[in-house]
Amino acid sequence: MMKTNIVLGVIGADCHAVGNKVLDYAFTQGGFEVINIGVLSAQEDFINAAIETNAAAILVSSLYGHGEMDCRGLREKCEEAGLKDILLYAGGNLVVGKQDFDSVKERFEKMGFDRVYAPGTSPDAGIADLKTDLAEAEEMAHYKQDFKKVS
Amino acid sequence: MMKTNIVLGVIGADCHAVGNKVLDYAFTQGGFEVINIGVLSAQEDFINAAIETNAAAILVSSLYGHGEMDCRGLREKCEEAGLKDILLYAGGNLVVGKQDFDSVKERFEKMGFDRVYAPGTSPDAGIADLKTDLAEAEEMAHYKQDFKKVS
Amino acid sequence: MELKNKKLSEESFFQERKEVLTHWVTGKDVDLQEAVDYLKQIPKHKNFALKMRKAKADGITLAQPRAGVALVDEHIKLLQYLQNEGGADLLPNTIDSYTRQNRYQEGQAAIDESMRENRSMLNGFPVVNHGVHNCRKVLDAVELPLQARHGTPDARLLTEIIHAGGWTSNEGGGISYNIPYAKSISLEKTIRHWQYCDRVTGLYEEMGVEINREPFGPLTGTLVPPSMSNAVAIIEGLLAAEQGVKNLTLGYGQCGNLTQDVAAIRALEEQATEYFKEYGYEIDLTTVLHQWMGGFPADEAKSFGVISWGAATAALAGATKVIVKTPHEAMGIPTMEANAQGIRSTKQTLNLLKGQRLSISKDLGMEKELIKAETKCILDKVFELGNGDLAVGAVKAFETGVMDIPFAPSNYNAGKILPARDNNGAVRYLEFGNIPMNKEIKDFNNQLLAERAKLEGREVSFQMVVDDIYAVGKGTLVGRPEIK
Amino acid sequence: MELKNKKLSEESFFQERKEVLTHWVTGKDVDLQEAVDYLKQIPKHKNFALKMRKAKADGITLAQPRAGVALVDEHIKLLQYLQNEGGADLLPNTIDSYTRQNRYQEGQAAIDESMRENRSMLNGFPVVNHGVHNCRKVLDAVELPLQARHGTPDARLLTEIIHAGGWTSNEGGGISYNIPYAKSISLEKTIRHWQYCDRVTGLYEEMGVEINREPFGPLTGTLVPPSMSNAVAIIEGLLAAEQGVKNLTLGYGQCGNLTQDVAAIRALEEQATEYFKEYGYEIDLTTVLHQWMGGFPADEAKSFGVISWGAATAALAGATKVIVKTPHEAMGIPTMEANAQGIRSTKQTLNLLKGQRLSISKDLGMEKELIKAETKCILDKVFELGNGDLAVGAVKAFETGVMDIPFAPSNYNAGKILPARDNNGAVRYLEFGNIPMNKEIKDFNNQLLAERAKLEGREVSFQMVVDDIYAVGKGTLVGRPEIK
Repeated sequence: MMKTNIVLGVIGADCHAVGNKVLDYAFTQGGFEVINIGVLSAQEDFINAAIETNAAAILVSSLYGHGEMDCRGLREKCEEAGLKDILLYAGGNLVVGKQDFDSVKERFEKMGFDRVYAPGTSPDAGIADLKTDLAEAEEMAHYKQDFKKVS
Repeated sequence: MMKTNIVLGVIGADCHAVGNKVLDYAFTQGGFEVINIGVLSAQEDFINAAIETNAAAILVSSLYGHGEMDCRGLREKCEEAGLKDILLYAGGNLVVGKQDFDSVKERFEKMGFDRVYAPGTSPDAGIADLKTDLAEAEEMAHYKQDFKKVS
Repeated sequence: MELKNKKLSEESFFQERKEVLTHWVTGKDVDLQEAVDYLKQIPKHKNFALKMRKAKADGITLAQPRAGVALVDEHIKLLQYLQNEGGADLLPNTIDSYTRQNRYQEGQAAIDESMRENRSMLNGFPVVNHGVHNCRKVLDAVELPLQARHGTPDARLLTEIIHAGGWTSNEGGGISYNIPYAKSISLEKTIRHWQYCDRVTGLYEEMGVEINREPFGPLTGTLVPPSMSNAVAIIEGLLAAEQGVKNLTLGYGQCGNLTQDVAAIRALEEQATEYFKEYGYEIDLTTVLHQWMGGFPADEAKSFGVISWGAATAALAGATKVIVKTPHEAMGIPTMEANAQGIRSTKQTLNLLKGQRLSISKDLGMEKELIKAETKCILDKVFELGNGDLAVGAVKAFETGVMDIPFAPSNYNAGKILPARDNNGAVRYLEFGNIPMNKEIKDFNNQLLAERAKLEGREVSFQMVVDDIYAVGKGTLVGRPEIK
Repeated sequence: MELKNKKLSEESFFQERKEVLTHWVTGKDVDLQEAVDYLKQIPKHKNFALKMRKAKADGITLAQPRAGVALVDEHIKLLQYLQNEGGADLLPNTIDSYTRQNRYQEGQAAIDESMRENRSMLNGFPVVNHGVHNCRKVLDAVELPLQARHGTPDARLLTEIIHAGGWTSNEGGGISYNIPYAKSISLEKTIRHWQYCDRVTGLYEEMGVEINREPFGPLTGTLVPPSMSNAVAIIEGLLAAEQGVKNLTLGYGQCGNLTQDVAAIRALEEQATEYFKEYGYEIDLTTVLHQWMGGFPADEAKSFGVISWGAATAALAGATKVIVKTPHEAMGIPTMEANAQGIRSTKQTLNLLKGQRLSISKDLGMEKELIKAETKCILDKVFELGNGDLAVGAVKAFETGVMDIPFAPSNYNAGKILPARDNNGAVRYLEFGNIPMNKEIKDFNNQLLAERAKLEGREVSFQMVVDDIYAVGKGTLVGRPEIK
């Protein structure tokens, strides 16, 4: 079976590389083909890499507190670039200061992210979620196809 | 001038001796004649010592949290024993647990204590207060005497 | 009866026991054989002696808090919290001060008032009032070994009740629970009482139940020179061993200078081992370091600094156990949340330092030899005073000021010695009183304090001692004069 | 222009300077002579270089937090709080990430949004946007020396502004603010940029104003073997000295094993001194230890344990300064209250340990010699690659992987080496990549890691490294496999 491609990177002016290297290792071990665009990556870098590799998901990390500003509009730009239904995950220290995580999560979900992770989440949680989400997406795709056949 | 006698001790089943020894040293240095009845002292021990030495004040320490129970009724027993107007001071960790000091102070003042000290108060504060209180008491005594002469 | 360091005879012990069990109504529930059967079936992980032995073998340091409240259910809630939220390795039952003075009637009144007022009016768990079945109830409710920590000169009934109740460790000793905790009880009496307590432990050992015993190391907890507390610990260890105690934890209260603290713990372990060997006792020996027992800063963040440094010292010394303080220390008895915080910061430090030990250096070696030499000066004289009998010697040593604990409340303590810190914060003898140190040792102590006095531009005096007592609470180790 | 480790000529410096000051509108307010006059009249107690020198002479360790927010008045409030409530000895101005990338336009947008939203949308103080007069406003509002702490590959304009603004210390360096902070900026470029920054400092020195410079010691802050970070620190120190820097603080990030950390700080100070002497530079050298830079526990009590242990390590090592973490570390940027708590627990620990040093032992001596030998292997090769020119050598060393920093984001870093902890928690080389260590050193590192692998019953692998990265956050130093 061909491996699923996913794009991994640290967004904005953020240069935290340690977690990025660990996520790369963990998702590769988890069975994914990781396209790691590294730190200091613009929204366009994520989108271009996803188009080039026909990726099923974009995993955005942000550790330095500017994540909220850096991630705004990413979903819309994906849509414009034709990346419909691509999974968007975000995780790390997404905002400046100690804020209630639930409200941070809500803000990111409103911005179009499918999954939002608190600081300190194990990579395993993300891997499990990604497998679930991809299976669901596939099922949905089959269902749509079946529906076409019938109709 | 003769030194003023004061009675010093740790009340109840309390055996904390370090502060007692430091207070003894400090009040002696401060110019008082300290009658130190030591730790594990009953209310009666304080009163007997005060009567025997014609003391102007009783300084009660309690470090172990049972002070509230141990000090109840001390003022009344002093009155019964004829120690009218004797100054009563209390200080230390007077109650079990972290409680608002203002409410502790209020409870002890209601019990008839003239001064109540929070944990960590310097002996110097007590010495200064005692000098003020004794001067006031003396003035009041003069005033009463003068009043007698006039009337 | 004449005091002697000799195992109590079966006859005299059981005769005394009959009377002891009548001291309070709960005494009648103690049945030795039933207790042994009960103790034999409690799970191994709840046995204090086994857990201490294993920790030593594994080279790790266990963390134990202090805690106790008036009512059983509240006490259980507290211990469960410290176990689950604090991550404690061992649990205490701190006993209230009325029980420590055998004032069970007053304890009962306070229990009743605690129920009415719905807050603990006691500074600990009144275990004699609660009795055997409540001890067992507490043990059933937790998954860790239990110890009684108190300060009771006459702990005979308490000892009977806690062990029958499944608590497998008891803190105390004839000297360490008298001189710092009592005013007018003779040492002869308390040493005799603690022979009884140790004999109870010995009996359990002989009947196949391991029980841990821990003499109280820090004494008055205030600037006690290590050689004096080590001398007490070794004497109490030997007295306990004679009564049949097999699993022993000797303690020391952190003074604050790393080299001295590590030297003290290691000197204690090595020297005690030598004495046990010399007198033919086979002992499972472990050590405990008490985090700083003196005044604490009122600020919680600063308190965490003091607590963590105590944890680091215990780990670097290689102590088997550390007794944990809390960020509420300056305010008196802590909330259970603050208590758990103290354990968590301690455990984090212990885990970071797992396997790390302070390596032997010239300084450390010298300090260790100094402590041993000072301790030996004291112990030699104690044996001499007792004509070879340690119990008699100890009583006479306190009478003559050969042993003397600074800031102790007891009338049976000479109170002639004074301690103070040197420029590095190590605790030295400022006044030797009647302690029989040799000239070399005296000169060395004097020299170090003279150096400090010179640096501070003042005379060596009691003010220096007072400044040292309050120094840690104000943020430093050495109490320097304020610069005006 | 060709890169060379040679003091920039006056002509080329001032030509470059003209252009640098146009990078953002606030550049026009920098007037060197006016700045020198201003700096000469600021009170001595606000000069960073003087305070560091005095601390070293007094044998004490100073505490400095990290802190910075978007708006000037809020930033002042924050610094005043850390000064008054935290008791900081030195104050930082942590610069935001847009400024670090010279993205002043985005910084301006975030300042505007911060004003509208009334919360800081930046992770630091955007000093270039705020300009010289706001730097002075900050200095006027506090009573401590100020430093800029950032991570800016091209910090030329920033350096001009902060020093003219009265901040008397600047963190950074051509390697340490590139490899861990940039992705695709060549080392040649950043070394050249930092020669400019160092030359600015040198000019001030020549005009009679002392300025402190601090290369960034911890690099990626994650399992960096001490010899690699010491090699970077010594190279940056030598490069700075060539440009006229006189007051230098070399840094190191705590790894967690006490022996290794103390050895690293002492090896750094001793070896740097030797190199400065060899190359004829007279330097006022001081050291800084960064409290644990890796993952923190989420729990605040546990974090205090980590923080205090860092403080203790700095004191025992004899570092001149310690950079302080906060109990909010795991959650990102701390509140000012949490920041002050971190300082207070640090200061309490430093005060308790004042004057206490880790004594030299066999272990400590060996570890120090090992670090020096490893560092020398690296530096010898760097000089060789540059034909004696350190700037050229450094660029070639990173090209060839002779120097290589674990977990760095830069494309100019080989990324071939891997670190892991040995059984005592000391950081060792698991993969050497192209680092030119001699066989003895390689064998020793391999042996220590093989011992760990054996104890854990697994192979030496990247999983071991991952486990070590997350270990402290989970409460331990060494990332042992979970027992199933």
